[in-house]
Amino acid sequence: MSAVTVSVLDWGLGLAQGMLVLAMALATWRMLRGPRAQDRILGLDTLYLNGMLAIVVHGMRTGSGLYFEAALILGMIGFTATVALAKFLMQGEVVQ
Amino acid sequence: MSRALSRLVPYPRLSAGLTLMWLLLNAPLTPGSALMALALGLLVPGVMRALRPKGVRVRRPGTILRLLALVLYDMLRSNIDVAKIILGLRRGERRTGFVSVPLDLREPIGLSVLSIILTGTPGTLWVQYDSHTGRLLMHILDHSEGDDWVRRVKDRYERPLMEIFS
Amino acid sequence: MTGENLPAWAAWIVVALAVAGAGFSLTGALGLIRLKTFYERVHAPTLGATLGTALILAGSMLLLSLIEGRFVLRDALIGVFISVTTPVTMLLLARAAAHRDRTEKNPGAPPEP
Amino acid sequence: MEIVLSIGIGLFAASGVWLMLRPRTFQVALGLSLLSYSVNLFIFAMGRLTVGAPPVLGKGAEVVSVDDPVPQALVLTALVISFALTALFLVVLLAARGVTGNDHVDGREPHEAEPHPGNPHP
Amino acid sequence: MTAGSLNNETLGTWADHLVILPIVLPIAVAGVMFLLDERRRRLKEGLATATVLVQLATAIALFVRVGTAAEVYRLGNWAAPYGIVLVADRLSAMMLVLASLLGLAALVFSFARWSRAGPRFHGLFLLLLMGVNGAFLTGDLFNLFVFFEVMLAASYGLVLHGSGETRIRTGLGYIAVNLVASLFFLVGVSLIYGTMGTLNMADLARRLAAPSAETTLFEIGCAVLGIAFLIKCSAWPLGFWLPTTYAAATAPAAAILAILSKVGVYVVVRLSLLLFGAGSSEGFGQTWILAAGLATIAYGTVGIMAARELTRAAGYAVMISSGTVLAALGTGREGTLSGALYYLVGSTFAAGALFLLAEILQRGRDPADAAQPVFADEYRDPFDDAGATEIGRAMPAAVAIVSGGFLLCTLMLAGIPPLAGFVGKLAMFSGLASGTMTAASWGLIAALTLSSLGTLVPLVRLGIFSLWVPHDDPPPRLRSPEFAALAGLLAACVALVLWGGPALAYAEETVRWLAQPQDYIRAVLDGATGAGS
Amino acid sequence: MSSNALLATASVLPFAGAVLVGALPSRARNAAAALTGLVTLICLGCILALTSQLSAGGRVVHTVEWLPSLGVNLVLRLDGLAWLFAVLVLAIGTLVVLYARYYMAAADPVPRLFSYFLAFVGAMLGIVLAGNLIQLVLFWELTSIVSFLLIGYWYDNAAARDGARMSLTITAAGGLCLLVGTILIGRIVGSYDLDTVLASGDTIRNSPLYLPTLVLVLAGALTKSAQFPFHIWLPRAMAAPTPISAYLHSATMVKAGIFLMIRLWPVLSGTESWYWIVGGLGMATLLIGSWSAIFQHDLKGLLAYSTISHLGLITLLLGLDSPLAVVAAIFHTVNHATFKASLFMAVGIIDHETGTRDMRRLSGLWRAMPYTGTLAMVAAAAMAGVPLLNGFLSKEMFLSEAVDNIDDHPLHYALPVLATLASAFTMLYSLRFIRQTFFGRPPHDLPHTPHEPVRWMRIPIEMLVLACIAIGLVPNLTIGPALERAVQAVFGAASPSYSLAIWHGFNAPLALSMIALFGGVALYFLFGRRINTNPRGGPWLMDRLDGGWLFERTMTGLTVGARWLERVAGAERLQAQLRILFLTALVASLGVGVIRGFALPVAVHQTGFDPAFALMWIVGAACAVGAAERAKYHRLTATIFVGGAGLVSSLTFLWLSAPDLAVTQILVEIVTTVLLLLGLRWLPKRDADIPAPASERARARRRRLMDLGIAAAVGLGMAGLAYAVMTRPAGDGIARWFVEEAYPKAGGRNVVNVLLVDFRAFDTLGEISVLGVVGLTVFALLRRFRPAPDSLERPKQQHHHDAYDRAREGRKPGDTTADAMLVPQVVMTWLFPFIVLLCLHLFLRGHDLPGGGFAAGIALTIGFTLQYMAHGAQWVEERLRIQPISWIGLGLLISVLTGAASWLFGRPFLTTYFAYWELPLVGKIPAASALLFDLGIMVLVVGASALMLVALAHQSLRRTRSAEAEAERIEERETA
Ligand code: NA
Ligand code: NA
Repeated sequence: MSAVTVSVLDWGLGLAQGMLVLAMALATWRMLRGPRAQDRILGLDTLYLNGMLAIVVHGMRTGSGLYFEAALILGMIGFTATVALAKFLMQGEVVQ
Repeated sequence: MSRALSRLVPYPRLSAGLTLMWLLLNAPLTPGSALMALALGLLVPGVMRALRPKGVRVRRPGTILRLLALVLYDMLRSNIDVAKIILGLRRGERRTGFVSVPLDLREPIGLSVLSIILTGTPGTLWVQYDSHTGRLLMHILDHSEGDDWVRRVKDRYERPLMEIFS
Repeated sequence: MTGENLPAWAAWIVVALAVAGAGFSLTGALGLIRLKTFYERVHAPTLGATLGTALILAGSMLLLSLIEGRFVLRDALIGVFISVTTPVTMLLLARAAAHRDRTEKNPGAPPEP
Repeated sequence: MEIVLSIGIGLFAASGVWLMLRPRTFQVALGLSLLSYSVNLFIFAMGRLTVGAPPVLGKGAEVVSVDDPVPQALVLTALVISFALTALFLVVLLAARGVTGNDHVDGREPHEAEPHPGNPHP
Repeated sequence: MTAGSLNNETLGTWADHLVILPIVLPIAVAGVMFLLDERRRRLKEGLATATVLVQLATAIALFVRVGTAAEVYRLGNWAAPYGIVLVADRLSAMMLVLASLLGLAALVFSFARWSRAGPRFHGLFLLLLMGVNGAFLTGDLFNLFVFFEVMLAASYGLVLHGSGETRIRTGLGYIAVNLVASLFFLVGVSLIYGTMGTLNMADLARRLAAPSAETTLFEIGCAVLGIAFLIKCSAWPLGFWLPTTYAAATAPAAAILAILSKVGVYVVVRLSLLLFGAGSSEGFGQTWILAAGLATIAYGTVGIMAARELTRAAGYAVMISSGTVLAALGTGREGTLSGALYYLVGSTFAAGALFLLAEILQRGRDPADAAQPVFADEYRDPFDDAGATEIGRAMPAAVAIVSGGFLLCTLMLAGIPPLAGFVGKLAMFSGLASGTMTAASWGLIAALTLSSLGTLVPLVRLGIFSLWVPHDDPPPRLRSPEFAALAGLLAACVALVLWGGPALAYAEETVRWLAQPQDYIRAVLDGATGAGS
Repeated sequence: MSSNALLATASVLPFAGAVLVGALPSRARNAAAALTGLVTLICLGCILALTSQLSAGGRVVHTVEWLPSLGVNLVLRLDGLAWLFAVLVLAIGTLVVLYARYYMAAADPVPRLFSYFLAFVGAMLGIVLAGNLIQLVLFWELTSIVSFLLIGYWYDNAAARDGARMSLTITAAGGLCLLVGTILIGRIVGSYDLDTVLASGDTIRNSPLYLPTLVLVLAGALTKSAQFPFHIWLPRAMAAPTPISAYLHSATMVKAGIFLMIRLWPVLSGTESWYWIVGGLGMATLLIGSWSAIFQHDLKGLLAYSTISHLGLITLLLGLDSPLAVVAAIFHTVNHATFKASLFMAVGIIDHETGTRDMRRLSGLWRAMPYTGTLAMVAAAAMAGVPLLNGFLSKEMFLSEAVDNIDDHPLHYALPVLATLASAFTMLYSLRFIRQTFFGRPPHDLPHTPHEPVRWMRIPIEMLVLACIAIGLVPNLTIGPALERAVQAVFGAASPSYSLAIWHGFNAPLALSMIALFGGVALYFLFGRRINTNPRGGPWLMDRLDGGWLFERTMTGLTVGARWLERVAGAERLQAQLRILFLTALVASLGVGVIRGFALPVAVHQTGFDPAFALMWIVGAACAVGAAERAKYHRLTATIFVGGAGLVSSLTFLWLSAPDLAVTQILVEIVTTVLLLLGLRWLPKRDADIPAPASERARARRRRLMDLGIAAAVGLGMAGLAYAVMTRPAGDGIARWFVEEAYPKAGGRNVVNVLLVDFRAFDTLGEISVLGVVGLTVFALLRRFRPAPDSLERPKQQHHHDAYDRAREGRKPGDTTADAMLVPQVVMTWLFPFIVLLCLHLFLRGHDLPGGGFAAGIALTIGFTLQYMAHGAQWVEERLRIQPISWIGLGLLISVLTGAASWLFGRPFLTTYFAYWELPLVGKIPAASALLFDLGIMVLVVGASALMLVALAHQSLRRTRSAEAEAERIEERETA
């Protein structure tokens, strides 16, 4: 049973991680294609989000809580970069 | 007494939130971490005092819970709807476009919550708010089902929010 | 690998939650590709930011709680902060796009509110 | 994994070097960023690769087989330094842009004549 | 309570902490200075001077103490090769004294005006010295990288000090080149770690004594690292940044920067002799170092001959001096190398002095270089109010002093008697002439002779132009701090001649010590000697 | 006084005097002259006092240790030869001082001249007294330098500057050759000591290095003594004040070369090479010098070329392989010094009193200055070799040697002929000098009215002329003993016997002498007038060969060539420099690889392949390549891509067991993006390039192709190296120790953090110093930031917003922005305390779990940044007054003091302390000094990174302020 559980977890979480990385790839596709800057920023934001989720799943796969901070930081302040980009797009400068 | 308390704990909900966050971060619960959590919950809001954000009064916890449930439900539903749209599982024509909603809510925090609800719900997007006219421009991914989005926003979300942040 | 002491049902639930969450995220990302206009596309990643995140975090909390033998709920914090911060980017982006489209007088430009 | 990471390091490095050889200061700044990513990954790779074994000891402090912590520490130091210097470079390029009026790495467009400051003596 | 130190060994006396002082003191004082307002200039000057003086005293004390041993200081009480150790030996002590003296001169010179050309001069200055001292003292390759970065970061600040278009424009290039060099450094160090599994230099040397399977990868690491150092040495073809940058920098900055390329030279000398003297990579890179040295001498000479400005010529002089030591190292002759070390000291003083002189001579010729304030609200421009423009007494007979100083610098750099440049070249020549005369010996003799002439003639031309050809602008003015700095540096050059015997003997003994690295290795790894263990 | 003391006094006193005199005020001409004269007299006294010890080849030697390891000591060595030269230097020197006192104008800063003069005397004595060859070289170069200063004494005058430079260039170059030659002698002999060297003549001559040694030593000697083709500097050196010319360029410095050849004659001569080089060049110089002297119109020029010819004569004598010729050479050196110095002084008087030295303008001066004229005539006669004067004696010896040489070689028949010809030329120009200057029509149209000079100015000439006559009449009583001592010093026991009698009977030399005398007179009367009106300017046959012009052209050519080489072998532009950097690194590593051979890995070490990881790296690759491709025109897009690449690299760290790295990388990535965006605002708009001409485009394409190649090669190299190392098993390195000891010895479970704050905390200290320095530099730079004019304008978006607001009733500019930022502001503000908490969390857990001071500090900075982004700089700074520079200082101090605290316990810097404290209620908590160290890091990181962000963010405010100031200024101007 234990072996099955292990392989279910490993395969299942591996699949989930793979899907998230695929999502990252799709987001990158949007970043590459554009056509406008807003599309690319949206792509980057999606990349960050899915990256964060991939970290969580990686933590699950390894059964370790050591990766939590990385995910939390991405979740909490990861948006700073994309907000700055969006604001730059809107205002032409990040800080007035 | 309450005045002293309010000076000590200027933002009680914030303090509670911070304490909770610390406890979550430093589980399992020990006397040490609890003490630390309390201390930080009391001290950290000091930085907020410096920033002097506009004060806010929050009432009606019941309404809050109801709104929360409603939003969670809406999110779930629209997640599925939008997923269907993306995956091409939904038949029929899809109409997409902008909707202008006249809002009565003026409280910034209330508006923020509303924007988080709308933007956080797949299918609706907060595009632009005009503080002079109080009008909100939204983008709707799919209003082919004929829903009156103006009514929906005002009834489902704005009214409870106005009750909470009055 | 993890899971030596985990009951099989839990493993299945965890995997189901994770795969479902990842599925929603992937769908969202797919939307980024499939949807035609920018304003449509902005909706898509929200799938990942809401339900996708929620499911994965739930799976993570369940798994770690079972492994550690106590409630490990800190992942919920990620969910809270994600749901608060993601909309900020989205609405600023949408606002920027609206402004750009209007000044460039693009056909799909949003009307004045 | 090794082959993937190697190719990745190489691609980052190549992109970084390409950008560093460009004439515009902003390109160079981005190239610098990419190149330092590549170098940081390279340092990291020198400790060989392991998955799921961060060099963080368990509660019992039993000695376990974990990743080589030394390259990690080195990367952290290098990371901070390259961050600082990228920031500095950015500010200098802005200052240069301010005083020269252009964003060429030499402070003047290629077709402009080379200024000869100083004394016009033999 | 559980005490958790590695061991309970303690250091005997305060004197055992001397080794760390040249690093800790500047950084601590810099920290204090950052807390002080910009208007506390007097205090800052006093603090900086006191720091440099203490550092000089420390350096001299170490110079006297080390003898033919290495004083090892284990940071954090962790033994090598795990912890980082500082190693003071003859070579590092000598370089420390050199850095302190040059630093003192540059600092004193800056009192007259340049320290106020931009904010936070003294803090940057002290941190630069700290980086230089650390690079001289450390026994760990990665720690060396860190100190290189400290030194370079501070040098970026000092190059840009005073602002202005030329400085910023050239500063940008300087930074870009050195950032690339730093990346090479990292790649080299990490390759060495990846193949040898250690970062401590002595440990590395010991491991190299055993035959190694990974010689190729390790040596590629060394090659990349070597490129990084040669960039810092400004060896041809990697050093084109140097003359431009140093010419653009303010005089005291340029003067203190003269030590920077010597740090690169120091490291090349140190590592070559430590790692490649024997063992599986014996003689690695020696030919290339010789070639690079010769090419650098040649290019530096060409550059001096082509120079239109004195500052640029001084920059090329720095280059020649680096090239000379490299070439001497490349010949693999102890006598030549000891002559080169002696020469290095003198030529560094002279190049520093020349930068200072050049500024005095060119001062006021190019008003565009004086930075203009843009926003008066944020700071007071020091050159704005006429009353406080220059500090110190104006020296009488400024022209005579400047001319004399210029002549001494020229003779020193060209290696013409009677100054230390001559003695250094003489020592190198006699090193080359003893034993078999190879093509390399002839080549280096020819290169040094031609470069002497190639330095003398253009410097004389530039000097004649600056000092003899009548100009419209007012004659150079010299403030007492400026005079003191110049006089100090030139006096050092003269002292090197007067006490040439002991100085050369020191250099010879140093090279003997470096060529027999077993004692160094034992001191670092086994605590064989040295008070810091 | 002991003999050593006397010798030391004579050596040191001139230099001490030079310093003393140099310090005199510039008007103190009497004091300066008196002091100088005194010094030379004392030195002369010292030397004369030692005379008695030199009899029968005796010498005085005094050694001072200097550079023992090089075999270089200061050896003062006085023998007969040195005595003769020293006396010559000092005696003539004393006379020159007296002369110069009256010659120099009142406006001249005379102390400077006398100071140089004394330095020169010292250097010259240093040469002649040197008992060590290196010491000789040292003073040799010193004479070059001091003579440079003396020639350039009147540096306002371009001719003085040029002459000084030329003489220094040539003589210093010769000196350098001499140095190398000396080194070679040292190598052959094994010593630089003069006595040892002089005893090793055969060793030297038989050495394979003899020829290079000879050539190098002669290069020194011949340049100094102005031998062809190096003679060109001497006429130019006449720009010096005449007393200096008299002294340096006739009597002393040029004789240094002669002295050296005499000194080394015993060891270097006696070979074919010596004969042909020295003799040949001497002969050439003799002929060219005397021939050129004929055509000079400037009196000093005439004397200069005459000097050249006499130096050639002496050199020729030395070249002849005969001891008697050497005796003649020594003798003629003395004679030439006396008559030439007096002639120069006479010419100086003429120049001084008439204002010109042009023989074509001068005439009939006899009338005005008969006394000076007489003196000059005697001296000129001596120069011409007229009997009963000293010049005659030495010339007789010369001619006799020329005749004696005949039997050696058929070619040697030429020697007497050429010698006679040169002597005839000498007669010719001497006659021309005297006749055209002192005789003929009365002087007219001269700048001054000529008259006799002051009495004191004539005394030196009188003394010298007296010497000419005395030596000429009674050589054995005057020069005899001195010459004998000098010859003894050179040859020792092998000294030749010679006779100094005036009359040797009718013989071939006398005949040749008479032919020369009368031939010279005849030539003058045949050609004298034509020389005056010589239309070609220079000497016949040689007017095309202008050495000075050639020299200047060479110098200019060298400079131009050097500039060309500097450009060709160097790189001015940054791109080229960076290209070279990368190429060199490539070549170096490839070179090592090729030489050492790439070994295949012993056992391939692989980690399990994960397709997701590969897919993630496809993302990374796309981002990197995308950034590279977009960065030129789409900077925002490229920034986005760099962000993506950073995320991938951070995820890679995480995947491969480095959570600390991942956290730090993410944080740094965020801050970097914000910084880049803050900067992007100030860069110029970048649309497509202006179309360039086709050739330019092709070149650009080639360059891009090359860059692509370099980039690809570097990437390939990095990838290959990384792969090679990763797939080899890790050896037995230091890593294991850290893992084992982190907890037991340093009390931390997060080994990486323990490394950072304990084992390798010193690195971290350096790292934060870098951060602090960079913060300060950024601050300093931005305080003087000056936006480019075209970026001064606010971004167009904001103009649009304001226009929109102005167009609508009830809205004011800024409202649109405020509306857009309404929601973000609320979120970002309320997030701030949570970020602070996150920061504390990261900080406190660092020692045991991923996190640490750096991550915490950056997180806090991001919190600040969010506030700035939400509300703008002004709003934030009204509320939060962060003083980043103080934070930097504080952080540094905390870290350093924590490290230094271990001193109190007698332990090395940065020794950490850790313990577990039992607190009531709370339980066991770890207390490690490393935490305090980490606190310092955090504080500094916050300070430095906030400083960078805030300083950049402030630029927008500044722009407004400067615009306001500009508006104010315009307003003021309009109201005024
Ligand atoms: Na939405
Ligand atoms: Na690793």
